Amino acid sequence: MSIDPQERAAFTAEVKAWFDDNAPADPGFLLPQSFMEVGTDQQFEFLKTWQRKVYDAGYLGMAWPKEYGGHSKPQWMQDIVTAEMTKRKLPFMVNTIGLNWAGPLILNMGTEEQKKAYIKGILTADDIWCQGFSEPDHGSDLGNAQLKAEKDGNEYVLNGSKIWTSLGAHAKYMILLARTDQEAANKYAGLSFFLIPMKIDGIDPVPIKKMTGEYGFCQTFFDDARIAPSCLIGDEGGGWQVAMATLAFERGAAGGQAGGHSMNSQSVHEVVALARKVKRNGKPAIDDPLVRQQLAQFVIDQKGLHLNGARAKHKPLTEDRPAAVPLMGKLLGSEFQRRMNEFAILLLGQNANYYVGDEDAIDGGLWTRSYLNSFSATIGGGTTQVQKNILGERVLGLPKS
Amino acid sequence: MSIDPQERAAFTAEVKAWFDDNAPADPGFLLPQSFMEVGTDQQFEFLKTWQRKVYDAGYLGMAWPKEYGGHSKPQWMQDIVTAEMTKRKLPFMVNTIGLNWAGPLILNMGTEEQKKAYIKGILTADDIWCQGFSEPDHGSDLGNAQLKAEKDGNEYVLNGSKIWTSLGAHAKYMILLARTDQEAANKYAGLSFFLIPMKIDGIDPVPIKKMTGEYGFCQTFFDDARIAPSCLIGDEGGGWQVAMATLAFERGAAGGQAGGHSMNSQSVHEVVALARKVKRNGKPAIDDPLVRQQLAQFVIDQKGLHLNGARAKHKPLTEDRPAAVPLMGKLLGSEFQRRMNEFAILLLGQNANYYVGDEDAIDGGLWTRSYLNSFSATIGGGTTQVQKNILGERVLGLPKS
Amino acid sequence: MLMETLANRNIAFSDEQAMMLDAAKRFVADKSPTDKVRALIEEEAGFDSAVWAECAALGWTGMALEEAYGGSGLGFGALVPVVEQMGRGLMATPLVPTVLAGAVIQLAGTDAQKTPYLPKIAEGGVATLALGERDGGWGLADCAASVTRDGDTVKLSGAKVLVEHANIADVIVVSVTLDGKTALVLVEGGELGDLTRETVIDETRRVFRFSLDGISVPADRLLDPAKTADALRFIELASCMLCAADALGGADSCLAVIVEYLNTRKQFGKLIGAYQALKHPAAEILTGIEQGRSLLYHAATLFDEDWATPATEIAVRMAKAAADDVAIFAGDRAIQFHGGFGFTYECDAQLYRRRSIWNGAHFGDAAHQKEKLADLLF
Amino acid sequence: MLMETLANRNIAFSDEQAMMLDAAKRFVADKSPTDKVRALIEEEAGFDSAVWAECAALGWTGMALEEAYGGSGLGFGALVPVVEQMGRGLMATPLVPTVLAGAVIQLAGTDAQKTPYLPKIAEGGVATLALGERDGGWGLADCAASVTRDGDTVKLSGAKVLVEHANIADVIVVSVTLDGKTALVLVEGGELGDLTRETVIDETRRVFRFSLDGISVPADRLLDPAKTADALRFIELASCMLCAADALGGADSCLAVIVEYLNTRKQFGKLIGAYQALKHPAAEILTGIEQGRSLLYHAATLFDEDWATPATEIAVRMAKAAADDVAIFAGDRAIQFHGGFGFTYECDAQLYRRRSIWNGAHFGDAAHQKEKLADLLF
Repeated sequence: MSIDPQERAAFTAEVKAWFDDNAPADPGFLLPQSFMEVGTDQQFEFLKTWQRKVYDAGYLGMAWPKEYGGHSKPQWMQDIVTAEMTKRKLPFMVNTIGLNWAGPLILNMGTEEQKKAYIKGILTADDIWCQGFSEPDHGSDLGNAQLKAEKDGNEYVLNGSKIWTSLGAHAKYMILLARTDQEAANKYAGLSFFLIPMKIDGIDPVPIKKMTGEYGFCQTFFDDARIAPSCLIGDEGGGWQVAMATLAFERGAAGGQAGGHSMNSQSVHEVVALARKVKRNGKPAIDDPLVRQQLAQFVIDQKGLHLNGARAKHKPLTEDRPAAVPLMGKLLGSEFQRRMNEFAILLLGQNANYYVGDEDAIDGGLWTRSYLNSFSATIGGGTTQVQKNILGERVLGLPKS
Repeated sequence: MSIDPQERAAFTAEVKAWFDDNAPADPGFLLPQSFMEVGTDQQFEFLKTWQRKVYDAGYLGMAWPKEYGGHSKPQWMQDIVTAEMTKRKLPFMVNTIGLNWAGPLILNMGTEEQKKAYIKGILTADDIWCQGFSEPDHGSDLGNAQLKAEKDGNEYVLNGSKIWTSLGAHAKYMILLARTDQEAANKYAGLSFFLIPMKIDGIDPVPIKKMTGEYGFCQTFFDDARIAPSCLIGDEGGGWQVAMATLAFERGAAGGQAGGHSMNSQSVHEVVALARKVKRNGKPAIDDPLVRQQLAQFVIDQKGLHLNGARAKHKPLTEDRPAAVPLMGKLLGSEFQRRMNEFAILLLGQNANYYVGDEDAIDGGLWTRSYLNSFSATIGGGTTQVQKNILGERVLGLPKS
Repeated sequence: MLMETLANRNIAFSDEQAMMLDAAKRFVADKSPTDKVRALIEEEAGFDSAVWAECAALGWTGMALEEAYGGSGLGFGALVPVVEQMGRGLMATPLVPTVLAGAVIQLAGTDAQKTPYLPKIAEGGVATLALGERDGGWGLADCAASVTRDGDTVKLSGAKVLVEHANIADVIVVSVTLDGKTALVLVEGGELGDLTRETVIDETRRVFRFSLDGISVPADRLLDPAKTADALRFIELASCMLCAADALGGADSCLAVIVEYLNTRKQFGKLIGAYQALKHPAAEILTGIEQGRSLLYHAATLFDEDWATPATEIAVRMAKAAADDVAIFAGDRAIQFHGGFGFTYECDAQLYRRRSIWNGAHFGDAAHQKEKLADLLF
Repeated sequence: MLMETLANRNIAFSDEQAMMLDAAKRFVADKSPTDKVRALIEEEAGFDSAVWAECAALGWTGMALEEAYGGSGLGFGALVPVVEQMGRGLMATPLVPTVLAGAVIQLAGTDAQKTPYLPKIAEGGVATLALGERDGGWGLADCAASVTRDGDTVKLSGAKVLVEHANIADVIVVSVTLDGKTALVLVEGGELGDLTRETVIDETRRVFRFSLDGISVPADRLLDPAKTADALRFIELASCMLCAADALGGADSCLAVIVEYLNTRKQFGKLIGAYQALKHPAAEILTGIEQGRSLLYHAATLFDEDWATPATEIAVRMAKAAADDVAIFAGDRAIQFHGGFGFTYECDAQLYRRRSIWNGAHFGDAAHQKEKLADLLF
């Protein structure tokens, strides 16, 4: 795909100008860094307004079809917008599940009615989506989902519970993995995938207090909640395939298709800035050889993470183990964030005692909160330990644990 | 046991004086640091002569009975001698298996004939002992030993092989764990323990070249070797119990009973001395903050190792987990040596390229050799990985892997 | 110093200390179960004053005080097993700041100062230290807060932060600069102005900042200037030792929480404790705690022989470094190994991880201790 | 510099390079199976001259040389995949010192120097660098060896160590001090006196020390003094990059050796690869290699854009640091995971661990690279 450089430059300039003018001011409270961390209505409303503003400017869902609410523009334009938002660390697009999971899924597999019903609301953030995959007793074992969807007359009746439903209390819809067949030949074959409304009787999202002291997730209880058969997407019994496809959207070509970044992770340059600001033994921490050594390592780690994707574009450079780079990104990225934020806490010295809410907390307590939140990625979506199994087994061919 | 301080002081002075006068001079070649590393006849003869000299001076087997070759003196005297040898890093007592395993076993469980036949030769180093426990296919799984000892008329016939027989080529005797009953109810019940001669037909110790490039172990092949029934110690079928008792001698109260230290491990102060001697960025390595930090950690580690035993003497300080300190010593000590020697290699800088035998190798190449040899302890006697299982299962009560 | 350090394997532990350890273990288990800890977090006071009175009755506040002042003269090191148990139970009391303040007044106070304050402490009055400053590192000297003489009084100015239990302390030992040197001055609770409760990572703590501006106290509230350097050094070492005790106690119950979960939770059909990816780090936490306790009780032994020697400083810093390292590791792994549950406030893992941040950030983290050790040893 | 560094994600890899990589992979697999590596260790020459001739025929010795001198002008970075494959196969050849010497002569030599030496190198003549000194660190300046002018000749004195293949080199680039500055001078193989073969940890190497005393060469053998600083910098960065390539190749086959054993060996009734205590470190080695390769090919890309920029230095040092770390870890774990067999000379684990010591100890270990990186970045 060749893009006219002039057109590209002109569009980039336009985007930069728009963000120069429209980037939101500091709201005066510590914003969340991802959709999993939205703990207050104040944060939610701020983020929703911001997504709407970006959409209204024509900068979200640019490559999605016009007839459903998109703009039918080329993907490269959206990518420029997304990159600019990421670079500026602007607030993320709060309807993350909608934009990255539900939306691509519906556009890919949904009926015309579903596309018409759901896509625009995803983009405008009027219709917030959440996901119902994990269950309390089967953390890393997604295929073992036990929430029941039993046929009763013309409806499915849902019973059980889902956990880690981010934005559960704000969501209008959920993508749900549920068990329609208790006796299926294997655990995967009994699963089906649904697009369900949240605001109906028998569905109750209960906020979970995170170890950060904030909210952001729910446990969602289902007690004889009844949904229409049209909520099914894909075949009954084909839910595992739909779920895997949905996860693949996030990682694959469709990932970020809708645009708008979904997370503001810490970058090593921010830790370096912190090390310049704080002192160790009376001198800027950045002058401490131990700190320098560790920071250099983090630069190497972050650079390596970024370069893996660039290398993977050259087939001869990954052909020995083509699955390695795609399968290791989550492990390395999440552990990198955990370790780097943990180190940042040490840089704070005595000030590490202060936490979010204290006027003396450096950067508002961001570093400690980021460290604690970093576990959402080292645990969620398959723990670090499971990721290492996957690499050992699928990439290296070692026997199952 | 109260010892007269004056008597103790007088004896200590006598010992110091003797070692001042008799400590062997540098032989001009790099000595091994344990009996597992004796690679040349030159090294062996030097060590044997040294053990004999210590014995002749009355400083070995001091607490063992006079009638078998000992000196029937109090154990505290032997302990003073041993401590002095260790402190001076004098060459170790080469007949290590005899002094620490076979000797205590024979004194504890042997017949009068066996005591008369074996003990004195152990002390004089005239009769070198080796051990036949591990087998090539069952590294960490001692109870699974498969070497056969089959009754044939009045004799046992041995077939199979043992591995890691240190000093195998020099040994006159071996303590052997062999399978006398193929059909026993469980794998342990089929094992018996023997004291066997090495210099008979059908026993062939073949030296194994170690990754250091040196020798020190054999694989010992048994091909219809015939031994007398009097070689049995303990009951037929009771070999596992005898083996466990033998291992316990080494660790327990009888350990070091015979005296003479058996290994010259590296101490952190020697690494500190190395760091003073070598340069990093043109300055003594000891001035480098990263080196200092790491060395401080090693001091903490070594100190902790030493203090664990001192703490274990106070029951209230270990009563929550009394098995922890005894079970973790091997793991921590062996990994400490590996890590510290590995770090020492880094300290060598460009000179790390030189190895034992090169005139420019710092300390004769000791550090790299020590690092490589350190794996004998992280692997032998239950690998580090097995040790962690043991701690997790036996001390913490976690389920089996 | 290195060879002496390596040679010294002294750990003394008397029957009396063993009884104290045992009593503390039972007391803390009884009075500070986790649900109680969580309930106290929600309360403004942050601790249970009835339990605190019992602590005093058990003699803990007076352990390091001389008998003349109502103490038992057992020595400061004797507090180690008590504080270790409190760490185990995440128990909130004003014990640590109180005994530190008491010991400092005993060390560097005049008789006129000891007589009123120390017996009160022995009886369970709360005392504390005001050392922290807004821009402060871990060094106790070079305070921006200061006093100036004004006849028979001294006028304080500046501000102090991270002062535990300042709201209820009878007496506060405040570090200030006087004529270019660091001084310690006693301020009574009633003399303080407004206090602001600080939001700290360890929610079991009650910590305050306040301004010193406008406070004047009699000049004889200054601790003996000749003994101030000693007192500051004592504070640093004694605090490090008690931080290490608290951290190791916390790490120990954190390990218990991990083991409990690993023996309960199943994934992919097996108890998760059977997986070496969890079992082996648990074993590493175990060995870290065990080594740490050996170093800690060695430090306590040397501290009671003579707290002021370099050997004691070395032993204390080793214990602090080892304790911080294992407490941080244990807390971090506890969160991870609890999976999704570990991510919730409800899981106890966070309590231990937060406490390990607190202990690490007080009086120098592990890297800082190792730097100091290197200077002492090499 | 930090922001620029983080933003640059450039990896270029041409079809030509891909072909070269593929050819090298097959060639090395064919010519350097492990039994061949072990057989060569026992031989005095240490490498197979027929294989070396084939390397030259494949164009490897001329890849970084201009076409005018018989090279292909592909650029120095193009050597990276070749050297990586050689590391994989633990292949012994004089390639690395030869191409380094060639590139240095091309960079800082006069026409009169390039003309005789470079075409020979392109054809497979051996060249090498004599940089090491007995008391030497990793810095290439400040040589104790020196030259003094004596009319049209220069007289050398001092000694050099760790010179690869000095016994067969046609030409040796020797670092010396001249008038207080570092200079590079060309010495021909026939001009050397006695050579002593050194005993080095990586037994696949052939390395020598020799005295320079008594050697005189024409003064026009000095490389251009105006370009010497550049040449030294080039040597350091190019060497680091090739060390990284070799180390990563070695780590990669070390991982293959580990995986092979973990899929073969049983203990306690299970294939040992099923144990997470072995599987997870294997996965960590994998990710270390993968990240390292990304950094390496980025470095190679920048090197061929302009080797002399700070961005290239940063990229090269990152690759070297990452490569050393993973190669050391892989070799160390390979020994451990092979159990008793790992302790034997027969097990290939030691070959990789020894090589990782060599690579680490050349031109600065990982910690040294990170120090330099910090200075460049922060």
